[in-house]
Amino acid sequence: MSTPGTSQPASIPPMLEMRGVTKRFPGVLANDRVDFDVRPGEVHTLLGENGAGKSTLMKILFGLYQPDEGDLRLNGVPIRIESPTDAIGHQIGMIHQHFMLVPTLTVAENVALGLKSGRGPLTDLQAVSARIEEISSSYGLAVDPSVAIWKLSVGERQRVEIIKALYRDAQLLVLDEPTAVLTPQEVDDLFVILRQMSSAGRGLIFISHKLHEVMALSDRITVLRNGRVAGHTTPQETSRQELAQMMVGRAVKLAPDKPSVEPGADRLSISGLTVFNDSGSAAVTNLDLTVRSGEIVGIAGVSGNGQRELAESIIGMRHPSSGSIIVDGVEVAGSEPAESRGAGLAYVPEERMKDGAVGEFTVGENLVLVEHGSDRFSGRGLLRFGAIREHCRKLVDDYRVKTPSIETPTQSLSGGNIQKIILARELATKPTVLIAAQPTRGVDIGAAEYIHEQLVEQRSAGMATLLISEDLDEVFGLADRIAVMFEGSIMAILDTEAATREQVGLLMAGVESDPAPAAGVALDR
Amino acid sequence: MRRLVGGLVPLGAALVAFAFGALMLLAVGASPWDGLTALVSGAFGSGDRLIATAVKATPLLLVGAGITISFRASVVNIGGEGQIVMGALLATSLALGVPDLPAILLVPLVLMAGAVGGGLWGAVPGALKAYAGVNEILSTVMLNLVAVQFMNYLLRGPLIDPLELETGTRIPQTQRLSDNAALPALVPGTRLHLGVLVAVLAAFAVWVLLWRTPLGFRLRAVGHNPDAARAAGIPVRRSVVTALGLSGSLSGLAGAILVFGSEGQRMATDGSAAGFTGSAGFNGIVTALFGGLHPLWTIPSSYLFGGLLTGATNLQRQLQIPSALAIALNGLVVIFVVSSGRFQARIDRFVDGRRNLGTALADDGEPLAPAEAEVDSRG
Amino acid sequence: MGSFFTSAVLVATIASGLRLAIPYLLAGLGETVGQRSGVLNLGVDGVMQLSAFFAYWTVLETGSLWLGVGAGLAVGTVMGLVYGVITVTLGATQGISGIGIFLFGLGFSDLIFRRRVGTPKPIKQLPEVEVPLLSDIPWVGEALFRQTLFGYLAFASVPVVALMLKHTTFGMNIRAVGENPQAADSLGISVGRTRYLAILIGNVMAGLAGTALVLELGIFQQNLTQGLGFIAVALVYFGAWRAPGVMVGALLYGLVNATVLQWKAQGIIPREASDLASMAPAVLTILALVVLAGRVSPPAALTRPFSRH
Amino acid sequence: GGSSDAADDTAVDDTAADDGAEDTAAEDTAVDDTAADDTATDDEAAAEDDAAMEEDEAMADAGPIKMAIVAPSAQDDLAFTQSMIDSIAASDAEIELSISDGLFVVEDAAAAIRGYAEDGQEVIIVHGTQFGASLIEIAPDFPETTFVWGTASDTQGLDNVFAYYPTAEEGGYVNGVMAAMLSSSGTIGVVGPVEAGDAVAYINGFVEGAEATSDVTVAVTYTGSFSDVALAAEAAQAHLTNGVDILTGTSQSVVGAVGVATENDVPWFGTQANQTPLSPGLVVASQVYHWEFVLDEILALRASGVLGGEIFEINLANGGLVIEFNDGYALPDDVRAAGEAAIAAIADGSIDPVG
Ligand SMILES: Nc1ncnc2c1ncn2[C@@H]1O[C@H](COP(=O)(O)OP(=O)(O)OP(=O)(O)O)[C@@H](O)[C@H]1O
Ligand SMILES: Nc1ncnc2c1ncn2[C@@H]1O[C@H](COP(=O)(O)OP(=O)(O)OP(=O)(O)O)[C@@H](O)[C@H]1O
Ligand SMILES: [Mg+2]
Ligand SMILES: [Mg+2]
Repeated sequence: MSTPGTSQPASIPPMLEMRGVTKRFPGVLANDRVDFDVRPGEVHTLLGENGAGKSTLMKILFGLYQPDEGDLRLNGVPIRIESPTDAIGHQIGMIHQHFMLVPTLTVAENVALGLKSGRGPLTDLQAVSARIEEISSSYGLAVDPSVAIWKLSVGERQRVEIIKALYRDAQLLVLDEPTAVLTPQEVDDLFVILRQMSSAGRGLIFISHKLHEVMALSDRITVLRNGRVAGHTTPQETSRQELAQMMVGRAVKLAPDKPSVEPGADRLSISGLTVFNDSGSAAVTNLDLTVRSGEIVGIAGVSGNGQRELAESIIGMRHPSSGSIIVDGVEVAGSEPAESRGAGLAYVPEERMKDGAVGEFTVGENLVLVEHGSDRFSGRGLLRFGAIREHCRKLVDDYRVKTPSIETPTQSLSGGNIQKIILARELATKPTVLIAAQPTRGVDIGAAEYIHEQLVEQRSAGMATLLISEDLDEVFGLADRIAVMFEGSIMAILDTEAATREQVGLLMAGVESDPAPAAGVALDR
Repeated sequence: MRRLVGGLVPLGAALVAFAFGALMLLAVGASPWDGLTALVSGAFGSGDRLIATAVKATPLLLVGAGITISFRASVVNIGGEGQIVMGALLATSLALGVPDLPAILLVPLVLMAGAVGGGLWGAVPGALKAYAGVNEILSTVMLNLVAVQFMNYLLRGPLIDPLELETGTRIPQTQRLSDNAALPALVPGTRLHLGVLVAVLAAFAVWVLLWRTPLGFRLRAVGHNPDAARAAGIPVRRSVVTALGLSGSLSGLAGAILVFGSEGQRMATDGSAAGFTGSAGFNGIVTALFGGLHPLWTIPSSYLFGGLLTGATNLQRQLQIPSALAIALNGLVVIFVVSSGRFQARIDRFVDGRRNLGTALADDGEPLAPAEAEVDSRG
Repeated sequence: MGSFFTSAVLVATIASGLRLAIPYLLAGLGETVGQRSGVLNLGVDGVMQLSAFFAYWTVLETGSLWLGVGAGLAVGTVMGLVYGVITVTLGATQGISGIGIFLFGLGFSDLIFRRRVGTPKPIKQLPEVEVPLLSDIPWVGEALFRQTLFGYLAFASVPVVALMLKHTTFGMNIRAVGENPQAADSLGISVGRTRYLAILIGNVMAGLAGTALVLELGIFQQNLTQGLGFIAVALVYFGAWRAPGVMVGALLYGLVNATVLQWKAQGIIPREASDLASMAPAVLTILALVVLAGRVSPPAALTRPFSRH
Repeated sequence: GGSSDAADDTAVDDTAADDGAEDTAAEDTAVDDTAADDTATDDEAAAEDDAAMEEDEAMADAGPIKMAIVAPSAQDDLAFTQSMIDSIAASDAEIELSISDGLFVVEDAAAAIRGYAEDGQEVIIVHGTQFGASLIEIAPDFPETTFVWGTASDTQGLDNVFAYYPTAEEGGYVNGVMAAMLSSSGTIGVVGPVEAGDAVAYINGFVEGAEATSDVTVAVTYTGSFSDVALAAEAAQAHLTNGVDILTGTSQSVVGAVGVATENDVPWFGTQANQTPLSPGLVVASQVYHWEFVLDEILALRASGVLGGEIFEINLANGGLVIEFNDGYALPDDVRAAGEAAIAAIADGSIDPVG
């Protein structure tokens, strides 16, 4: 079936056809009569907002979910894919949004998983390793087969995922947001590999939110919105603007209006900070940074460059090995979150369901998660339900949280609303310094706009904000200064007014820039 | 609606377990119907039986209420046996030390000593988990063994009844403890003693603690999501110690009640923990589970299991069926109730779906379906 | 009366420690396999009691040791299937289901024993098998190479389990399923089937442990194991989920126990301190756990039921 | 019953209690209770009142006597509990017996005792010293019921409680004498459970007898458990390591130790029940408790209206303790003769088994 790729893929019959696929989850119609096909040798992009149903459609293709309605054809033959084994048997490969790797196993073992061994019941890792070397040299995917996965960087892990698919000779390969965790350089490298694969006649399904990538890589584009196909198009026929509109379903608003605020005193001063990650290597090295009252400092960077460890060490979730973190004159390095918060910090964590909210708790309980023990909400050993209820109702109103009631279990709300709850709770503590990590990731556009407005408003009220985001639009739209983080260090701190995306992009990739526009280049301290 | 269904599923599971119990009766050559009659009449057949069941249920309820605290905080406590023993030992020592205090002082004091003894013995694995990362399943199992040997040591040595030494019988038991420490009868002339009331009040107190106090709020937050709780400024480690400590203190209270509410009014050992506790430390887990890990539902649940135990004694008296049947039946109930979680979840989803999310009810203290009560027991 | 540090006494104490270690080792290795696949089984003790009883009963009725071993294996297999249904198919909470299995095993074995056998009649014991030549090596031979079949089986299982986990496809699948079942699933490995098999291995080995215990003693009594199965589970944590580590734990437990008994027999431990001395194995295990904790982490998916949704 | 031949000469009279009523009962085996003597007169008065009623009732239902036993271990444990069950079976009386065994939890035993009393059982045998504390609470609530408590040497001042105990040291002594003669290594091992009750008595007697016979060392280990079979086995093994060539022990846990003895071809001395079935070739002799004549006596007393208040001892002299030799073991004649001599000497009082 490996028809060689041509410049006119439209003339070739599709290798995969999905017709009228519908998938329901309790309370959600994740896919609604979706039609989708892939021809050999093409890159067909699935585009859509968070929760549009992209992953669900692909999990159906891979046999992880069964569709409620609709059918699948492979090379014109109707098929049922009951399990990943079926999918692999049909030479379908999938690189999941969250890597499907076993961290304690080696690269070779991960690749060998699920395959027949040439040595009967024993594993045949030597043969596997040899074949891995072959594949990696022909595609330029350098990786050591004998190393355990947990020791690898994110980029390397992704290479392992691709090798896994190639090893199984996948003719149809799904890549669910493969670029989310890569540097621009790594993205370029990946695209080279992907093109090489498609020109060998493989069909690729590419999933991304990033419009410039979609425009650069795709042969065809299908846009999903709320589980439905919002349109089919090609890069030649469309523009980024149009795609955005198709995704969201309405005209997209630009960055919020930002009144000019004169920054005040230093509120957060970090110096000489070194922090280790879970696997024991330095994630943040000797970092200096200052955030002033009435200022938003944006940390730009590809994820995995120490942003998480930086945020966690400021709030106290992770204890730095050296350095100082001063919040309004109080040293908080090495403190627990309770103490750091006492000094005036608040925290919107990157992973909202892991670090931000207790899913099983009600909306109300999450809204007072930080302050439930204060005199306002408890007395004589008991919670003051009257005061709590009043407070929560007000926050729900103020932040326009869409919830049936404050008694609703939080996990049944959409991501955007959960994020609003966290933000409302954090801002209600009247912090002097806010650490906001990826505050709008996975949040619908409406909620994101609202969250941005709130951050700007607090800035006017004198709060110091450290905004950590991978979304350059967000950073450029909100931050007064941009600190670019790469491999645990700040490459440079730029005045937003004077900075350009190209400059920031290069810094994110670790490329030292020429001394850029004077204003903010100097590192603080 | 969900509550109703939520209650029916474990009940159905228990019925299936009892059907297996009937099979076991057949297997040992007894009539299931006679067995059931003997069981039920032995448990609930008369006023005295009802009271005996209440007395038997008391340690189960206390341990079970304690278990709800620790499990809600996602800490597994299999150390009930040891905590009961240590609570009883401290209470006993106190009663031996100050036997002449008036009852009005001594009774509350021995109960408190029980709670303190059990609480400390629970706090140890709590601290080991929180500060040294030692898995609490293991440490509680090991501490049970240590507590038993400690009890044997004390009851054979320092605390042994001097009369036992004198007569040379050396039964490892204390002397009869001060009457001032005896738990007074609630209804004069019956065995229904103060301990039963204390246990019921304790269950209510646990409910208040978990859903009406900031401490309980923190414990539940830690139980559901320790990362989010910590990030919000809740001291997770201290909460783990507190949860196990409180859980242990209720078991310890049960230990004191076993001593001072018993007819013998003394502590004795046959060398094993079960000889003193009657396995209440394990059976309390069963009752808590059957009560949906909710302290108030644990009250009827303990009463039912207490009935199973008193009924089993009757079964043995009347039909000569070893009371081991009750232990096996307990095991089956646990297995079936826990296994029914998936059906429960399916039913819940069905019910939720029909309610269309909008009217979601999340009242405080909804019993946890066993499947939701998944406890992280990793190291 | 000889002192403890004579060669004969030392050798005998070590031999006794090895013998005591056998059930811990068999059960612990089985539990290791199960836990590596992500399934905790706290019911080991119950399975041991059931298999011990049925092995005993079979030997009593038939007079055949082999049939007894077969009965023990059969009980382990049945309980493995039962536990698989409970924890894999029905996805029930593992810790608690294990307690249920324990209570059932404790109660049911006692019930049937009392009703069907009653008097603890002795049965044939397993003969010791001497390894020719090796058993004649002074000291070492006596301690190591005069054991029952179960002794050899238990110690031989250590490398077998270790190599199985490390070098076979099945072992690799077990590790994958215990660490990241989603990943294994996405590669077409059946998480359910792998876990079923691992549980089966675990329960069969628990069954062997119970059988070994009862055939070594030649007699059955109510609660024969006295909580041995719980300690075996603890030794898995102690051994950091690795077969050699579990062996070290089992040996430690057995040897400390044997030493305490030996010292009691010789009066080295005064009778008053006898109970305190009996705490030694448990206390040592806790101390070891404190030292070891945090160094290794358990299989990431341990106790987590798997489902695609 | 085994009482007739030994009944005449074994009464150990209590100096304090010598009322006429007691005498009727005490003519054979009753031992009066020192602890109970201050209340003796009151008790007697009450007992006599009851006696009148009891006699009527006894006439009214002439069917089998309803008897129940509450015991800590299994009814066929080849040890403590079985000794009583066997004795009941051997009794002359027509008995309808209910058994609650394996009640090692005192609370559960108490519940069973009370339950039987409520069920209307006439005689309840409370077969465990540790149940005494509960008995004091229960017995007064059921004045019509006879409670029989053992092993115990006092009735706790209750007039519906009989007590019984074995002088287990006697059989221990005899076994010790024979063991010392059989031992060629000069060391003998004892596997004890918990250092309490008749276990201590037996073991102390054994040590006494052995040491009085020859220059042997007796090593005693208490495992700390009545029930841990594996531990008892390993304790026996530890003894063997130290050169022990004869073993004995007591409690239901010794079945494990007997196994070790069998495996190593080491002779075993039993107590409580006849343990020959455990090792038909190696059990030399067992001290067996024959409670049946105590039971017959108690039933007779009850029929005559005496519901309790007396204490019975079984010993070698009154035939309650019997050394049962195992014909399957080739015991040298001189050893057997020494054993028989010790029995006779203890029975006539010329040897004191506790030294
Ligand atoms: N297993 C599930 N159970 C219930 N709802 C689910 C499940 N998986 C997905 N959903 C819901 O289905 C919808 C579609 O989710 P899906 O993961 O397909 O979106 P997506 O387009 O991949 O989003 P993202 O860009 O965040 O990856 C969402 O509303 C999601 O909440
Ligand atoms: N059981 C569930 N109930 C409700 N929402 C769910 C459930 N499972 C997953 N979701 C939501 O559906 C979305 C997609 O879930 P899915 O399992 O498809 O993950 P994914 O697409 O691989 O990753 P991501 O969550 O980053 O999109 C997530 O936002 C998740 O929060
Ligand atoms: Mg997705
Ligand atoms: Mg998704």
